[in-house]
Amino acid sequence: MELTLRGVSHKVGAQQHLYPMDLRLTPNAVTVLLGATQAGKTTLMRLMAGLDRPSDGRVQVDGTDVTGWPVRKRDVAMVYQQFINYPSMTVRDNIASPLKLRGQLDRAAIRKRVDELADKLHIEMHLDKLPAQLSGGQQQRVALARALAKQAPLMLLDEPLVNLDYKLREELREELGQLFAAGQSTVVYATTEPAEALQLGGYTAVMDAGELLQYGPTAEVFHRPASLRVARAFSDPPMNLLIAQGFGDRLQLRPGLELALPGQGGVTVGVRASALRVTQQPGDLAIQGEVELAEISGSDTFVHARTEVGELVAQLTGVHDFELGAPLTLYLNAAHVHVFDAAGLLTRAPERRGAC
Amino acid sequence: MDERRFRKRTIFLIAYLLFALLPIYWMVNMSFKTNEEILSSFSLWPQHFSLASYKTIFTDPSWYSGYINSLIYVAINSVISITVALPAAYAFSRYSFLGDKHVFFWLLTNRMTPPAVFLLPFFQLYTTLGLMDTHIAVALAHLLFNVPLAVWILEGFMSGIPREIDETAYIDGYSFPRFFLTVFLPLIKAGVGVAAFFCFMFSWVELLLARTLTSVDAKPIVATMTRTVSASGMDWSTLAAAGTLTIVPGAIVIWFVRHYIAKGFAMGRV
Amino acid sequence: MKPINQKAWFLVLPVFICVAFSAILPLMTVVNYSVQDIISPERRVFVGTEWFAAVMRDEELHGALLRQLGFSLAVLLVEIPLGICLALSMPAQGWKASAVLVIVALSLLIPWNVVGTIWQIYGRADIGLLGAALQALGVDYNYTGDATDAWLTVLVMDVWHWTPLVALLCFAGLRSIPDAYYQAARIDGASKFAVFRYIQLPKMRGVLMIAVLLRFMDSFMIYTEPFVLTGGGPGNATTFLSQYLTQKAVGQFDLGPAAAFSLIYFLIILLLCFILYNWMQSLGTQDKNEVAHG
Amino acid sequence: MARIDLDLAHAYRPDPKADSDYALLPLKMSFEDGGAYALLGPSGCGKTTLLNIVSGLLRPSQGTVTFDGRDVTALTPQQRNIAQVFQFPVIYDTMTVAENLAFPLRNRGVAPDRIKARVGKIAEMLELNGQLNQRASGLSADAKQKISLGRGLVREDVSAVLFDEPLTVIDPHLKWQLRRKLKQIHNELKLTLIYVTHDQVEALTFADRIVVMTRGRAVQVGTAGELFERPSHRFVGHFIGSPGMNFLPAALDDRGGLSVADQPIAGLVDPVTGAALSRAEPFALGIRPEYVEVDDVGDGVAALPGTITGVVAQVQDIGTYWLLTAKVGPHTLKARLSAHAQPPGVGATVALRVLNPHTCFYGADERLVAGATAPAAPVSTAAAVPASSSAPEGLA
Repeated sequence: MELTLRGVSHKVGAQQHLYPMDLRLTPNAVTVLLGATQAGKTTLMRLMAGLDRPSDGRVQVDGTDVTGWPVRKRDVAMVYQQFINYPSMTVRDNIASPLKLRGQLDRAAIRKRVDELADKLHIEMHLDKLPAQLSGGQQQRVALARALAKQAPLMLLDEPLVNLDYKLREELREELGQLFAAGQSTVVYATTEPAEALQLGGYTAVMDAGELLQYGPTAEVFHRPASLRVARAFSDPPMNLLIAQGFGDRLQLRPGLELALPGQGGVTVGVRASALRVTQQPGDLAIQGEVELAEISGSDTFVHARTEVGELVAQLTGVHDFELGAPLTLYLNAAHVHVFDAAGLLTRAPERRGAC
Repeated sequence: MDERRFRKRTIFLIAYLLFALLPIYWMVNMSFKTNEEILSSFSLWPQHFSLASYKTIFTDPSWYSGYINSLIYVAINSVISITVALPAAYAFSRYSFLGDKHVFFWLLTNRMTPPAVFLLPFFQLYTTLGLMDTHIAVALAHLLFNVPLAVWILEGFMSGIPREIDETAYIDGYSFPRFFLTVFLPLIKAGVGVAAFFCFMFSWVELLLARTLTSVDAKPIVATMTRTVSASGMDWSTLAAAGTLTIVPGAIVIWFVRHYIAKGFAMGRV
Repeated sequence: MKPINQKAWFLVLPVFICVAFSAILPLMTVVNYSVQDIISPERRVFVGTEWFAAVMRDEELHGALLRQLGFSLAVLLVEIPLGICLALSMPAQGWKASAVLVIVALSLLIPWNVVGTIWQIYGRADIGLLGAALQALGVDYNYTGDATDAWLTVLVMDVWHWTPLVALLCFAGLRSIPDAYYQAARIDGASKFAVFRYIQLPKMRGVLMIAVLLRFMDSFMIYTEPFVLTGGGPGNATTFLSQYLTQKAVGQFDLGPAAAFSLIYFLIILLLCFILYNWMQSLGTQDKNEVAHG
Repeated sequence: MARIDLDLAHAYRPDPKADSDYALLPLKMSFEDGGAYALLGPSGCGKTTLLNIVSGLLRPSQGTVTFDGRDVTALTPQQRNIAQVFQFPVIYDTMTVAENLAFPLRNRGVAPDRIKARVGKIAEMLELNGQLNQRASGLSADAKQKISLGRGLVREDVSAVLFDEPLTVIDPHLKWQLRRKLKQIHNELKLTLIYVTHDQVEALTFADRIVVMTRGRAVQVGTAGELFERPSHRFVGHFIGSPGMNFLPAALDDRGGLSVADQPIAGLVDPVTGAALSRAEPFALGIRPEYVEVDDVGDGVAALPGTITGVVAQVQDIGTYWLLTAKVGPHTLKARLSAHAQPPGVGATVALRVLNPHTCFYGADERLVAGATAPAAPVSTAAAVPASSSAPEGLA
């Protein structure tokens, strides 16, 4: 199934929620809508599903124009943020409801299909309970099972994991990856976390304040962000941005601190937190600073340091303890740096080895 | 400090409960006395217990027909009000449309209009329509007050249900009527119960319209009771018995909706 | 944000028809009567605003209006605070809560004329508990004879009849306060009054508005209870607007002034309702965004 | 400020027998005065119950709670003089920010000028001084949470400040600013802070010492470094770190040779660990993805000591690193490669070095028996004694 948006934009009252955009979703793949809250992810997703009608522009499915169609006629499945199930029905009836309504399968086939899905999502022991009796994670699994039951060509998930526990989120994210890989429908997954986009892989559409900034394979968009805005939207912790002056064959961050990179005039040097290291390697640029705060996130430590070129955040693998105010030298290899021109467009990105 | 405040609160509560129950108790007490005993002696408890007045009510057709008539038009009114109010409340709760605010306010003003204002026009209207002295007349007249109330309460309860449930149902392929009946209604059972309780409450207690629009066939109990007031010599005992019997349906209905009473009164706004 | 959908009008149509049938049609007849002098069914003379002018000048009406306003204000001043105190003293949950709820709500379900009858019996000196008790205490109390006694009895009857509505509304408002607020207040060492003043009252603002709206409107159109208890007497001490209007319309059958007065009465209600409703909406939206993540 | 000692349990039923009757299994623990502690665990693990017992909102069914040696088990939160920040902002709507902050002091009858000074100081610290006269109800969620915190901080004699998942309703991109503010305040005021959360990022960042809990039991208490390097229980290894620790079944043959996932491992286990591992019962080898070294398997390349071979099932580009999922027989093993390394192709067989100073070994009772000889982060002075109850281990 191929979903295409032609010049779609959406205005609610005086407010422009979505600026005109063209987007062709790669069929049968996972597309992640990445952007901060209020970036327009949910609005765009509701237009794709047909829950709302765009102010103008066309929504096409496999070439046919479905812009005005009521959502009942569109064959879509959707999972919401706050685990939406039919409270008055048991888990089994919840999952079976789209199949019963479609009426193609007889009772036994539906029962078999429901049991199969329940096993796949580890909720087979809850089939005869009411959704309210389940935990948050289990309720979301029921909503997922119902969406998968439809085997709709287009499946939409609006930040499905945001209300779950940290560790449960990690497990479900991995399960979702496997479920999408096995399925043959086009999946659209909205999230605010860059890590989720990277882990789900597939394609990523970066959005900011109602604009579609860039669309492409996830690793490609991450490693070669088209502009400063994309880089900012697609990095957690925020990318370090340093003002530099280009003198032909070298970029000067500060008198005495230069990178052997081509560039002319005022540029912005983008350094990802993972590019900064505390161990020196040949050809590195050393930046002196002192520790302001150390944050431990999962298996990494983010060190916030006040340095001679301003505030920097470095990402170190494993758990490290730093005394507040302790002196710290950060090392940077010129090859691992992004460079953006005065207009904020990418002019140079670190070369990439390995499967793209 | 906690005990003293607790005792102060319970004293106030008990005092109010006494204030609320004493008048009712006094009427019930009188309903078991004969007229002679009422007028002759003054006692907190009926000396010789008599069910005479209850017997008269249950045998005299002019009395018990009053109850039946009341129950009939109250039932008709409640059913019509709820069936009509459900779709409208759904529209107000789920969509915004041209003039929705004004219509909602207009409904509210109808609920607040004194029955007296419409006394004359209803009288004229129903005579021309030939509907005078029928249950339908009273039921329709009470619609003016019960429908706005039902819409207001149901809209409050419906707004408590997340809109995503409707969308999920439409996505799954439910048509609106099937969704409304099989998915949505079970979710607002409480709301429907409370709205029915309010419709019952209003039309069961209203006197002015009920008395004016009926004469014989559909005369409700509330009307028959005022008749005894003007009768020669006060038949207190039967009056008290009739009054006690009008409280019974109310008590039963309250018992069924006791969990949602508070929420219902706040029009589901809470 | 609710989506715009004009098709929703089809859902509202049945309500519109029902209420229009029993509201707009009669209103037209009232307007029709209020501008004519109906001498006999055949002869009708257009008199324009004469009836309105007559009604405006009618001294008796002024008296009834003043008594009505006085009564409604007294009702609010007594029932709102009493309702709040009752709500605060009611048990929160368990069987006690259900029992108290049923007893308190009982008076709301008694037909209005039965309420009148109850108090008619209750207040009489010869056969009524209250009458006899007051007489035993040496208070000369006679609600059929003395004007102030009558007015007070009607007020106490209305308080007895409708305070539970205010109490149940406030009770519902209190129920919506999350337990965390009370824990925070205990931790901050707030006194009982401070808890009431800064947590309970602000949270009850929404339902209190509904209570004021309902109680003022309902008391403004009271008819049955005073009619059964005192018949509007002694003299016209307890004749309020509705009773005055009914006497004019059904009693003396002079349709013109009755229709004109009905219109004025309806416009007063419309105005008061508009003011209170908008005030409630502005408070409602303020509460709504606060409770959004409560 | 107070040192809090807990020696208690909390049961749903009066006569608890099995583990499941306990909301909180018997535990003995103490919170140092001025320390920042986190209660970390999945939903329903009893962390909020423990917090409510410390705050006094809940009385434990058995045992005592002492503040600086004084038994406060029966005292109310007010008498224990604690402060609490709740999951959603709890503020007095009709008051301004300044009145909100002054409220606890006014209730204690503190002199007005003293109140003003104190409120000014705390508002400054919370960067609320610009909004002191605004109505509290109109502010954003994170500002309201600061006010809620401020109400605790204004009281000079507050014994401890408790947080019940305070960042739940805060926008994701504002969360780390509030986390940083909490850490700065802790450094300045040296208050005893206890923070409940299910999010390990908040726990590991905010607290000096973290209590990991599951199913009503405090499984381990330690610094972020200890939890990461030496998880004393399989659950802690799984729960801390993203993705969590790999576990592979292992066995020791009578000659002392180690085999992992039925593959004999070249090289000997160091004597200390070897002695601790039992010959008879099966045990498990735990290694974090960050510490698994991946090398190509070539015929010319000698088998490195401590490696097993596996087949690459999946390679994911997580941007800041490569995540490799390898299959070792029926078991899966995750490994992390640096972003600049050249990852092997899917289907290639690779050598996975799982035996190094960071390796841990877990007995059948899922508790750490040996290993992790690498020096963990400097261990701070007072070590809290984790629960060592005899109740049967019923861990999923």
